[in-house]
Amino acid sequence: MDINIFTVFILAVFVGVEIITKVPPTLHTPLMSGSNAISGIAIVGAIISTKVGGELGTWLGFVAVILATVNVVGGFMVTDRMLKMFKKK
Amino acid sequence: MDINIFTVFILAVFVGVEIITKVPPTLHTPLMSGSNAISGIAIVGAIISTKVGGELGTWLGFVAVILATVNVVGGFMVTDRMLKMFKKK
Amino acid sequence: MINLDSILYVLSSILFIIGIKRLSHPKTARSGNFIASLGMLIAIITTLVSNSTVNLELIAIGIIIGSVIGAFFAIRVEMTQMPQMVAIFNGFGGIASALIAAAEFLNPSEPLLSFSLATISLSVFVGTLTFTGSFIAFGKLQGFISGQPIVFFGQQFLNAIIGISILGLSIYIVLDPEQINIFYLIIAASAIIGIGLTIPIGGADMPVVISLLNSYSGIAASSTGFVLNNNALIISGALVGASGLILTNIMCKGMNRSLANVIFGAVGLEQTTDSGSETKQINIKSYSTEEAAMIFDAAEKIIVVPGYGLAVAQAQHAVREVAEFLAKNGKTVLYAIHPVAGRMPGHMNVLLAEANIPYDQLKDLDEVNNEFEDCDVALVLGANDVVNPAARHDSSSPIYGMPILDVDKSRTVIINKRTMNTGFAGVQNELFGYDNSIMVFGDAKEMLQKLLKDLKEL
Amino acid sequence: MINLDSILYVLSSILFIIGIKRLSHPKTARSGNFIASLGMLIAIITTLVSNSTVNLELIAIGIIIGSVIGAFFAIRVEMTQMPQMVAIFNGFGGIASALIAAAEFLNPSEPLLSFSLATISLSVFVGTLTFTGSFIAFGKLQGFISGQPIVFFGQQFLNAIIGISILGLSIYIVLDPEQINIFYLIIAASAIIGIGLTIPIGGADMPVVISLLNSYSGIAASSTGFVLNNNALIISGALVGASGLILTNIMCKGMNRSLANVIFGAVGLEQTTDSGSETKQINIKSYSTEEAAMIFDAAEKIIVVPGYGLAVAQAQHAVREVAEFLAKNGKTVLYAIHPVAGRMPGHMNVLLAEANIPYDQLKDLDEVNNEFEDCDVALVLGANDVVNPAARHDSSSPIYGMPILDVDKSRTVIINKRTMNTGFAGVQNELFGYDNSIMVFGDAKEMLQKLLKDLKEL
Amino acid sequence: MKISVPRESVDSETRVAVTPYSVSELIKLGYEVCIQASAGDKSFISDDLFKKSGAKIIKSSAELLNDASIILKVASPSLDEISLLANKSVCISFFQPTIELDKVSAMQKSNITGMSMHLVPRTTLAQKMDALSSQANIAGYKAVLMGSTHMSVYMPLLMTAAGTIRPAKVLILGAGVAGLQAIATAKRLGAQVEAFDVRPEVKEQVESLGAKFVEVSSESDDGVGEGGYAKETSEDYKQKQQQLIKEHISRADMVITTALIPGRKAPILIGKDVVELMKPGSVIMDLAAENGGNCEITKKDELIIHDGVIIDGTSNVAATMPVHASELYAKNILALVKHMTKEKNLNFDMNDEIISGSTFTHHGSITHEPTNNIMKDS
Amino acid sequence: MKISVPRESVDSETRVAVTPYSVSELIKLGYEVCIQASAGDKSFISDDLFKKSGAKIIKSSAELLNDASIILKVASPSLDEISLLANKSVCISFFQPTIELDKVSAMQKSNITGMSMHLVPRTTLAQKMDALSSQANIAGYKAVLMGSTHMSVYMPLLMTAAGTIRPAKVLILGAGVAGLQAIATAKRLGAQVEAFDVRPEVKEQVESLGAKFVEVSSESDDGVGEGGYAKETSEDYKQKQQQLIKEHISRADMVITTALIPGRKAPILIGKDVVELMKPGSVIMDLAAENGGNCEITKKDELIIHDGVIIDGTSNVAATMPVHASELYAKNILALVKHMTKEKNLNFDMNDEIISGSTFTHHGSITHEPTNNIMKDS
Ligand SMILES: NC(=O)c1ccc[n+]([C@@H]2O[C@H](COP(=O)([O-])OP(=O)(O)OC[C@H]3O[C@@H](n4cnc5c(N)ncnc54)[C@H](OP(=O)(O)O)[C@@H]3O)[C@@H](O)[C@H]2O)c1
Ligand SMILES: NC(=O)c1ccc[n+]([C@@H]2O[C@H](COP(=O)([O-])OP(=O)(O)OC[C@H]3O[C@@H](n4cnc5c(N)ncnc54)[C@H](OP(=O)(O)O)[C@@H]3O)[C@@H](O)[C@H]2O)c1
Ligand SMILES: NC(=O)c1ccc[n+]([C@@H]2O[C@H](COP(=O)([O-])OP(=O)(O)OC[C@H]3O[C@@H](n4cnc5c(N)ncnc54)[C@H](O)[C@@H]3O)[C@@H](O)[C@H]2O)c1
Ligand SMILES: NC(=O)c1ccc[n+]([C@@H]2O[C@H](COP(=O)([O-])OP(=O)(O)OC[C@H]3O[C@@H](n4cnc5c(N)ncnc54)[C@H](O)[C@@H]3O)[C@@H](O)[C@H]2O)c1
Repeated sequence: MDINIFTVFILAVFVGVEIITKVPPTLHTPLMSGSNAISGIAIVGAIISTKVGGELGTWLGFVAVILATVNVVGGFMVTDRMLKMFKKK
Repeated sequence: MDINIFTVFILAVFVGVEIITKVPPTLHTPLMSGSNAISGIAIVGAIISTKVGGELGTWLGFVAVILATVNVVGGFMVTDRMLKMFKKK
Repeated sequence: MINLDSILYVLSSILFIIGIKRLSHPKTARSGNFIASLGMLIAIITTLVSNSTVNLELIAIGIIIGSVIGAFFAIRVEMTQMPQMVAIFNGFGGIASALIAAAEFLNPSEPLLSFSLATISLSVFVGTLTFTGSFIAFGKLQGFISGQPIVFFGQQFLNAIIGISILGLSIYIVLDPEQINIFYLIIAASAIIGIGLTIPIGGADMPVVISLLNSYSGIAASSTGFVLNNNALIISGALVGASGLILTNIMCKGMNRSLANVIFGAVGLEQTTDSGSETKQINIKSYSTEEAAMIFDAAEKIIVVPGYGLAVAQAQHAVREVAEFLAKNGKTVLYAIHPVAGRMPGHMNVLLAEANIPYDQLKDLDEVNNEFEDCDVALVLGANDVVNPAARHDSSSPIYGMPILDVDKSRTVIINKRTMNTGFAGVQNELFGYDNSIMVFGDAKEMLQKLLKDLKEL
Repeated sequence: MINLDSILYVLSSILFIIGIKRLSHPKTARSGNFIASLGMLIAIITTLVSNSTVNLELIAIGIIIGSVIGAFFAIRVEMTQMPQMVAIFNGFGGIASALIAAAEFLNPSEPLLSFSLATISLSVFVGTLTFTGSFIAFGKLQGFISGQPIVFFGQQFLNAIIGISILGLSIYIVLDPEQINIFYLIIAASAIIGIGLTIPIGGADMPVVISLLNSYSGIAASSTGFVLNNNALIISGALVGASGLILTNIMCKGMNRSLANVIFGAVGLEQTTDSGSETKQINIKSYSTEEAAMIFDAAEKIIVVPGYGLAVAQAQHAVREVAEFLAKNGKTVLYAIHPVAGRMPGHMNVLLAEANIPYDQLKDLDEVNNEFEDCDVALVLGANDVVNPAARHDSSSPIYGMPILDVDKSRTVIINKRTMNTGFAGVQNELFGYDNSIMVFGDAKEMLQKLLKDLKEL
Repeated sequence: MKISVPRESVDSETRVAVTPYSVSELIKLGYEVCIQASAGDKSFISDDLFKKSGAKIIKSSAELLNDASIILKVASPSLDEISLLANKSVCISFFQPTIELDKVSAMQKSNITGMSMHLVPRTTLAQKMDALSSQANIAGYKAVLMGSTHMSVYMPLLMTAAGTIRPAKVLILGAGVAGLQAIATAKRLGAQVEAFDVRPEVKEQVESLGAKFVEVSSESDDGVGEGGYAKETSEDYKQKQQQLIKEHISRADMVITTALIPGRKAPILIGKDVVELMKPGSVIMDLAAENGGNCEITKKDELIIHDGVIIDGTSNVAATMPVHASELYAKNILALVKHMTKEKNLNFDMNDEIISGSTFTHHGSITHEPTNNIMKDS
Repeated sequence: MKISVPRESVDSETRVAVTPYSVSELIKLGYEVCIQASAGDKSFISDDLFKKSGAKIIKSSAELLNDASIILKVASPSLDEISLLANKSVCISFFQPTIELDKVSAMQKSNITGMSMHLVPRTTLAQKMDALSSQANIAGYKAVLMGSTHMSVYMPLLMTAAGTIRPAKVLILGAGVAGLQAIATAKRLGAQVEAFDVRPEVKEQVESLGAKFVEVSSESDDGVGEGGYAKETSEDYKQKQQQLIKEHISRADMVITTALIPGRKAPILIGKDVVELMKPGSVIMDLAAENGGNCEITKKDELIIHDGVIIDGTSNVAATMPVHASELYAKNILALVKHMTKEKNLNFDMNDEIISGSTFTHHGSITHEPTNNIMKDS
């Protein structure tokens, strides 16, 4: 493994830590939900793993794609619904 | 150039942007001075460039080492003095 | 030299960063969510384009199925059930990471190095834990499982044992990757620990747990990124992992608990304070001003009930400042003046007049008592006897028969006093133990000043 | 696989991040500076150890010389001269980057790729610009050069021309690296533009400029990092570049100016407002409440001078809140009551009593007038005639002979009123144009509320 | 059942025991209400207004009283009035049974139930009927206004073109209901207010109104005997306290004394010698004048100037604010009558704490212990 | 040079033109100060105190006045006093030259320089000498206290066990110095205060004290004639205004009128009919009683009850607060004398705006135009 990949990780952690300072309580849930959708980035891995040689790997990848997609699509949509409601009020 | 080096740069910029949110006016100058000392990191480059083959490069590197050291040493010391004064008050 | 897909991955990471940042400000939140989803789209397209050997058909089917399921639930779920929905989605994300790592383990594209094996174990462990934990959270919120904390003797010890076992098994796997059974054992143990860590936590704390699990799923994604040597996964996973942890911390602080308290379970039990009185013990909930501020934030109609304690604290100006701030934010604020509040006739009038509180905001008992029913928050400041419901129904009470302010009829009653001591009449006040009552202890002036600060920081 | 020096570089970057973060909080600032210097030490040692072929002797000599010079100046410089010292240090840092890039260009360790050539040009450009710009800043602050903005016709145009030429020359160099003269031309042009961008800026704005140049030297270091393919330089440079820009922005906001305004020169001219009066024109300085808040932050003794405008604004409670906040922060706060302030005898007393301001803080003219001399800030709120120095010396003034509050004797006078209109006596007030006077326009109540907010946010 | 309200016979009594509002409420309770002609005049309530609210206006006292079940009054009934009252009737007024012994005997003999608003127990439930509080509150408020009218100086701090006026110093002795309201009112006017009371728990209440409580501070302990054995003897402490109060009195521009204990002689808080220490032009408002005064020099219902000090002995201060005084008193009385009424009928239950507590004669016997004791002694 | 201060001859005048402080200052200016025995008594300043400050106490008026260069008084000098004054002496007091024509003549004939505190120009520089302001301020303050003592209701809002007391409504007519201070004082006591004045610029000042300014709101324009030609005739507007004020008066618990213009008959602001609209028990404090009163019924220095409304015509309200009234007046006088003094000598410079403005007779001629005009007319 390249050292830079590690550097990248560390810096990303710092960005993650610094990025959030104050969040009004009303936004706690939407923010959680939104970043949950982002954690659906696993879909990228899922897509890649469908190419993994064996059958088993491919099928696992397939299931992972479905689940990750649920996470991504559902996550962003639910977040948007929450925030819409928020606006109305 | 590796893409990761570029990623690293981008992430570092983000960290730099996020790291500072609110600074009380009294700390403006010390913070500026302190981060100026950090920009003396050029000393690392200066050290490396003393090994650059030719005479000219080495001498340029030597001058760079001196100047960067002034920046680093002077910078940190002056910052500390400012902050000490700050404390007393 | 610089390949396009890497740049696009970095771009999507940047969009995630911007998205999360905007999500944490009310005005920009919706656009933040949109930007983040854009980042996701870019990441997916980049992956599809740059990995020519993937099974496109299968992926298309998977994405369609996933999208339909995700969209269906996202649209149909009721507002009140959103937290559990998020929990489920999060569980899916976590298990997806675990599956990818498993796939890589079971069908490695190239011989696995120790480092990869270690990260695979981590992915599987965290991903599975997230999955089961999220489902317990979902169950608790949805009512499938009791919302009460499930606690038993030696629970923490058991969790520790399982955790250590997983560590041991992971080391084993790294050293001997052929032991598939061990691998399955890791999965099973991770699933169990996910459950074990979640069940002791009460329903009220679930949002914090979900946030924590969300952070975990980020970690899972990031470690999967190490397995696949993919920057997009590493950065985004790290982002979510780190920011999720911070958010969890903020949420904990909002509830005046430490993160450790949540992680290591057995929280969520309501604080029980000895009333110090002879007869009855009442269970009270003690809140911080931050929490109180949040309750005010959600309220529309607020009735302030001043009592002798407000005068003792000389908090008349402080209460005006708070009330003015709330009114400026569009809330209705009234003052309910009990005829014998304080220690002399008209004590509260003198006090509030000094702070220049307009006469038309002051309501006497008759005017105000049926206002409590549609009142969101009754803020009782250093009053005690005049809001004691025993006066209405407990004929043995020395204050039985005195007309009181019916604060208990409002949605939430926030009571500020310094201690659990009694008032002038020397009787304990059962109101403090009511379900809709919340105590905020402290000197009235100091408490109001803190409250104002917290209200402004919301 | 993972080499130690890279880890150490990352470690030093982390220390820099922590250092900067701590530097931005008063309590942790000193430790932050220490942590950052530790990071620097680690980076230097790592470099020395991992680059076995460097000229250790030369480096040792260089470091010793540099340390002595740096330490000497750091210790000997007077407190008031620190900003210019920082400017010089910063210039040295910038030129060091430029020299390194130049060394790489003149004696490349391996054949230079276009990318390297581009980054070398960038390093040289930014580094040199920082150097000359910093020296101009130093000169202005030290008084070697006039602190007045030096502006001439077509200045911006000239700067643009030079900038574009540098870009052109850089492209030329990338395409044809053999053209050493072009390289020298870039250096010369960069030096000139550094001067060109700095001279039009007034002495008062120099801190902002230094902060900006500091950010530039970070960029120079970072691009040098790309030249040398060194993570430590890239990360730290980017950090300083980005955070420096943010700091510059914060400083600009504090002075109510935009960054563009500073970068593109010709700022620093004092705002001139037409007094609207018949005879004299007075130049006033109009400040925001944020700036006023900073002035209060540095003050120890504050005298509040209320006038009729305070009553009109009904700002009695607001002024008490501000005064209480200041007093809580350890400052001395007094109220100076002029005998005829307001529109009836005792008007101010009635007003301030309503806000419960303790009698012992109210001083009448005789008691307070010699207090102004050692007063840091006199805060004049909606008073006008009673602080008009013309009453002391201008025998033609209709108020000549009336005793006034000598607010002009205090270090700074902050005057709040809504407009430049006159007071009861209908005469313009020369105080507003005094050097130590600052106007903060707006309704007294609103202004005080904003001020309180800003004070709390400091 | 008939409730009768005679015109007050004492000339200085401006109050009346009912108002149009309370009349209509009493009627709702099932009573017939009769009011003597011009009973409300001094409280600016005309007979017409009473009539409109449903009362019957009766001219003659005899006609009014002889068949009344309940008689409502402010001041205690005169012997003449008592002689007109019917057997078993209930008469409610401000009555001081331990002092007005002859009237007690008369009522006892005529088998009249005598109730006094002075005796209403000060329990939570009885607060509505606490006429002592409602009237003392007026007294405290009004005392400040009257006193400040007597004063030859401003109350508040004023900084004017003709010089700075220092705020007046007002000292309140006795911080019961009247004292607390006096504190609040003097504070409102901008004076520097201090107060003292023998009950130490009152300190917090005084401070809750923003005034200073006068007390021997531990700093003034002379510094001697710090070893622990210095705990002051109670006598020593009291003397110091006396001294301290004397000092504060002599510096005050106005002193308001409120230590009035119904049925007993008021304690002397300000001796003649202390009055003579005071500045000429300063004022003493003695709210205990009714029972002899807290100041040695006070004469009931007289304005005395002694050595330049103005001493106001107005005894019935509440009566100077008849509209609100009557309104509040009538509400107190109404609450008491309501309490004694069950299903449109008088339910005089001597087991009830409030009723028995307020009663001093009932069924021909004296039910008030202290009065009984005094009667026996004499 | 000798400054003499006679004892005030008007019995109700409690003030005195000097205080021990001002005496010592006058002496510093180079004057000899003589004070008639017991001149300060009513302001609680004993002859002893005056003596200590350096004044000479003189018993006989003749001895005091016949060689005095400056005579300081509060009320205008009586004809007897004038007859005792020396040629060319300067006499300062509250003098209404347009009304007290006989005294003006006497002074003119005796070649006495007459100065009136009423005439001190209201310029910035003269603020220190502005006795009108310092005394009007007391009047405004005291009027509220006296009025509230007359009132039979509370001023503030009070929510008590015996019911809620609504705050009193106080209306101030004329918001000059006295009116503004009255507003402030009534506000302090917790009343709902409204004010009216003919000068529109006063609105801001009234509001700066937290009170409401009574004015015809544009909303009450009946809605007719919105086309633009609806601009109300001044007459129409005035009538509406009159009507509005009438309504406000009839609702008020206390009205304080302050439209007193020195030297002229006070305008009638409250007619008899309007008084009769008022609630019984309400109060009118007429601060213009001196010059006839702003209320039609007012009688100078009498307390009248008309149709249940109490009308207080106390004319010299400032005199009811002698200590501070004298202190402030003495400071005003001192400032004026200081202004007229140069190098320890009287420097009567008729080119000085303040001096000439305040003077009505000088060197045997009448220097006050309005007085001159009236003299000529009669
Ligand atoms: N209005 C009258 O005329 C009058 C006259 C005499 C008696 N009373 C009686 O007084 C009572 C009045 O009722 P109330 O509800 O106003 O008062 P209360 O029942 O006496 O209760 C006051 C409460 O305020 C709290 N407190 C005291 N200081 C405080 C501070 N600095 N900050 C926050 N809280 C503080 C006390 O609790 P902690 O100690 O725990 O803080 C206390 O329980 C009634 O029982 C009434 O009958 C009234
Ligand atoms: N005290 C007395 O007895 C008495 C009586 C009569 C006259 N006077 C005279 O009144 C004057 C008193 O002096 P002063 O300095 O108190 O008042 P001033 O000279 O009248 O000045 C008041 C200033 O307040 C400003 N202002 C008005 N409303 C404001 C608001 N809402 N927020 C902020 N500023 C506001 C006005 O400027 P903008 O309009 O620009 O905001 C005005 O210049 C003297 O000339 C005195 O002689 C006094
Ligand atoms: N239960 C209730 O709700 C209720 C209602 C009204 C009053 N109260 C209480 O009743 C008590 C008496 O009130 P009150 O107004 O009738 O009092 P009061 O008129 O009987 O006496 C006035 C005050 O004078 C004080 N005093 C007596 N002798 C004194 C001395 N020598 N020096 C100084 N002070 C002296 C007393 O302590 C009292 O505070 C108070 O505690 C009051 O709070 C209770
Ligand atoms: N230069 C100074 O510093 C200074 C000092 C004191 C007073 N003044 C000014 O002098 C002016 C007069 O003050 P004053 O107290 O002597 O006033 P005043 O006693 O002469 O009159 C009192 C008020 O009554 C008002 N008034 C007259 N007729 C009225 C009517 N028909 N209806 C309603 N209101 C009526 C007047 O406008 C005035 O405001 C004020 O503007 C005051 O601010 C200035």
